[in-house]
Amino acid sequence: MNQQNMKDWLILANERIQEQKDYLSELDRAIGDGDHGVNMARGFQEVSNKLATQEFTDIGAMLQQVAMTLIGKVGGASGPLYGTAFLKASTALKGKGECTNIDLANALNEALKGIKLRGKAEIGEKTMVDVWEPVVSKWLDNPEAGMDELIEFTHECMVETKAMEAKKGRAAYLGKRSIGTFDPGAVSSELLFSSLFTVLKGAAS
Amino acid sequence: MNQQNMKDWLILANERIQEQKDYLSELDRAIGDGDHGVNMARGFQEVSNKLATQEFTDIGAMLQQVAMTLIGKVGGASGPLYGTAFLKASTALKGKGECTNIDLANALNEALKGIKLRGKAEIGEKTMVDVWEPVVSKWLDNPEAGMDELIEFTHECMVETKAMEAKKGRAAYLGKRSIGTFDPGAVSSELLFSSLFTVLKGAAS
Amino acid sequence: MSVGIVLISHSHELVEGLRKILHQIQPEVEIAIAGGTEENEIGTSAIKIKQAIEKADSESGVAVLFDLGSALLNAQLAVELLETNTKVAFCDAPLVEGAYTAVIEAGIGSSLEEVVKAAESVKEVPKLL
Amino acid sequence: MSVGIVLISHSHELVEGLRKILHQIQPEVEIAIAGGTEENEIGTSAIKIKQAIEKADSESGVAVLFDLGSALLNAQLAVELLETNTKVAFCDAPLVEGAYTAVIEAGIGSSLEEVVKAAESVKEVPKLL
Ligand SMILES: Nc1ncnc2c1ncn2[C@@H]1O[C@H](COP(=O)(O)OP(=O)(O)O)[C@@H](O)[C@H]1O
Ligand SMILES: Nc1ncnc2c1ncn2[C@@H]1O[C@H](COP(=O)(O)OP(=O)(O)O)[C@@H](O)[C@H]1O
Ligand SMILES: [Mg+2]
Ligand SMILES: [Mg+2]
Ligand SMILES: [Mg+2]
Ligand SMILES: [Mg+2]
Repeated sequence: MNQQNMKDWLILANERIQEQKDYLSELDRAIGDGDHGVNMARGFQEVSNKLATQEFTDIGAMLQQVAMTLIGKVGGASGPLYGTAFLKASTALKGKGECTNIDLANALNEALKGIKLRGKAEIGEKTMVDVWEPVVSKWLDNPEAGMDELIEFTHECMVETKAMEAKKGRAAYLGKRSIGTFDPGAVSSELLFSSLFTVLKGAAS
Repeated sequence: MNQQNMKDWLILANERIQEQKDYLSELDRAIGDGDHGVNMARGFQEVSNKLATQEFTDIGAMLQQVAMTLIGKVGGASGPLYGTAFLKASTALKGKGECTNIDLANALNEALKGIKLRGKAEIGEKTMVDVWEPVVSKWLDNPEAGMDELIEFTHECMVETKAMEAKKGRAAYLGKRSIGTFDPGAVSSELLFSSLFTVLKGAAS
Repeated sequence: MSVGIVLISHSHELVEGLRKILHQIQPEVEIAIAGGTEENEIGTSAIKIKQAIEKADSESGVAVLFDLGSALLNAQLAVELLETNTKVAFCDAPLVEGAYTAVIEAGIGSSLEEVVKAAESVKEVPKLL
Repeated sequence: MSVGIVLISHSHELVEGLRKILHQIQPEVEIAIAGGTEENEIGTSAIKIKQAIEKADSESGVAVLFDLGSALLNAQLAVELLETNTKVAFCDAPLVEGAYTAVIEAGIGSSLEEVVKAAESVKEVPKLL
């Protein structure tokens, strides 16, 4: 993956988030405060704008800019979580002009650790971690996994959050009443990962 | 005491409060939030304005107007306390064109009960109750007591609050550090009572 | 109709901001505010509180949250001044955190007692993870 | 110098109002606020929080109070982003009630630990008499 692929990823992710903005907010309305779509759309639009106008020395520097933009713009709990994730990934890829899929999977694993450290969530607590942890693990375990398979798997992980009871974040206030809806952060994480795998698939072919 | 005496009392009380406005706030700055002078000055100025422009059927009705004005205008804890006091006194004097000193002492005793019910303070907790309770008791016990003696006694009661530790109201947050200042509400209560006794002295002579 | 919520503070801005946060989470619960004196200075007003209770009034009752002790005095006086026989309950709960939970609880149609209990329970929830 | 206080809320108005109440009680304590997103919408911002901590910074440290859980995430991130080595302590305390007590405690020159402890102790104080 080179700088252009990375840019393509984030621009595609932004497009999907803009498309799904209302859906994300609707999910968050059911178990949170209804702003996840607005938060993500605001943050990623700004990321997309920055990427369109700025040059970066390396992919680490690019991801650092993404992190700071998300930290500054997102507003909700997802801001410091995604912000921390991209900050950790940027550190892992510091100084690299490009990287292998294994490098990237490792960087995303650092990002996952950052999310868990920041939010103290474990798997099964109905958060974005329920997408991040299994997807990154699967990719790390099998770096040669096909992109379609990863996209499929990511979707399944997201779907599983529906049956979960929220234990972290705002939705936790609802207790058992949080069961029955996809977690908004899990859905936005699916958008991020499926955009990534889509771009990697194109880059490989 | 007739309507005019009552009006004279409240107008004199307002004048004294306006004079002592900064002093009351200064005392409150030491053990509270520094607004007691402003609160009392605002409330009693409005009382004075209302009395200057309105006619009342009886002294009960006049005191009810005083109560509602204090409730609406004072703002601090002293607002509902003095407001409740005047409300209770107005009920006790309802329909009366004038009243004896004993009637008034009884009405002020109802007012005292209202203050205690509202604020849950007992004697010795460094509040306005430390002036109200002994002064009203003394007057009730001895309705023929001289006005100068009552004025003197009221002052002594106020002075005693200096050595007390606050147990109610904002000053209670300071614990032992509240010792060493007169309680602002005790001082404003002294102004009220000494104005009353001054007016009664003039009315009797 | 869901339980109404009344928010009392010595500052008008404070409860205005709080109401906006709560409205985002649960736009269907009636939230009335009484912040500051009649002139919107720092303080509280029994008259304003009375009006807020009347505004939030519903058959299910009104849960009242306040910032500091002196607001309680005015709130209790306000209840005595009410001409209606609204069910009013005071929450022994932190204003912001209690209101957040109260609004969620009211939003699912819980009773006044349940809303108050939910608000009061937040004291036991640690805020630091 | 007394301990500085940082107030974080999802609403800019909320902490603006709270600061005014506190300033009236104790004008000498440094109180910095971080309310809302960068656009002053409902939310929090690690950048704003970082700036508030820098503003309230004193040799005695900074006590941080916040409204809801997601503010804490941004606050912790803000501390990691700090370039200074300010002593920062988070209070497990209700925002409004804790801040009131914290400001009084800071005003008498107490240490950061004492200020945090005072703020946290308000949970045990009943609000209803
Ligand atoms: N402690 C946490 N750990 C991991 N993820 C979390 C945590 N808290 C919230 N989230 C994620 O953030 C999402 C909500 O984000 P958002 O709506 O933007 O923030 P907020 O809840 O502050 O409004 C949730 O759906 C969940 O996936
Ligand atoms: N619970 C109470 N019972 C009796 N008097 C009280 C009580 N709380 C406060 N006070 C009186 O009110 C005075 C403070 O009034 P004020 O400064 O106007 O109100 P606030 O404390 O709300 O700013 C105190 O000095 C005390 O005499
Ligand atoms: Mg949300
Ligand atoms: Mg939000
Ligand atoms: Mg005061
Ligand atoms: Mg006051």
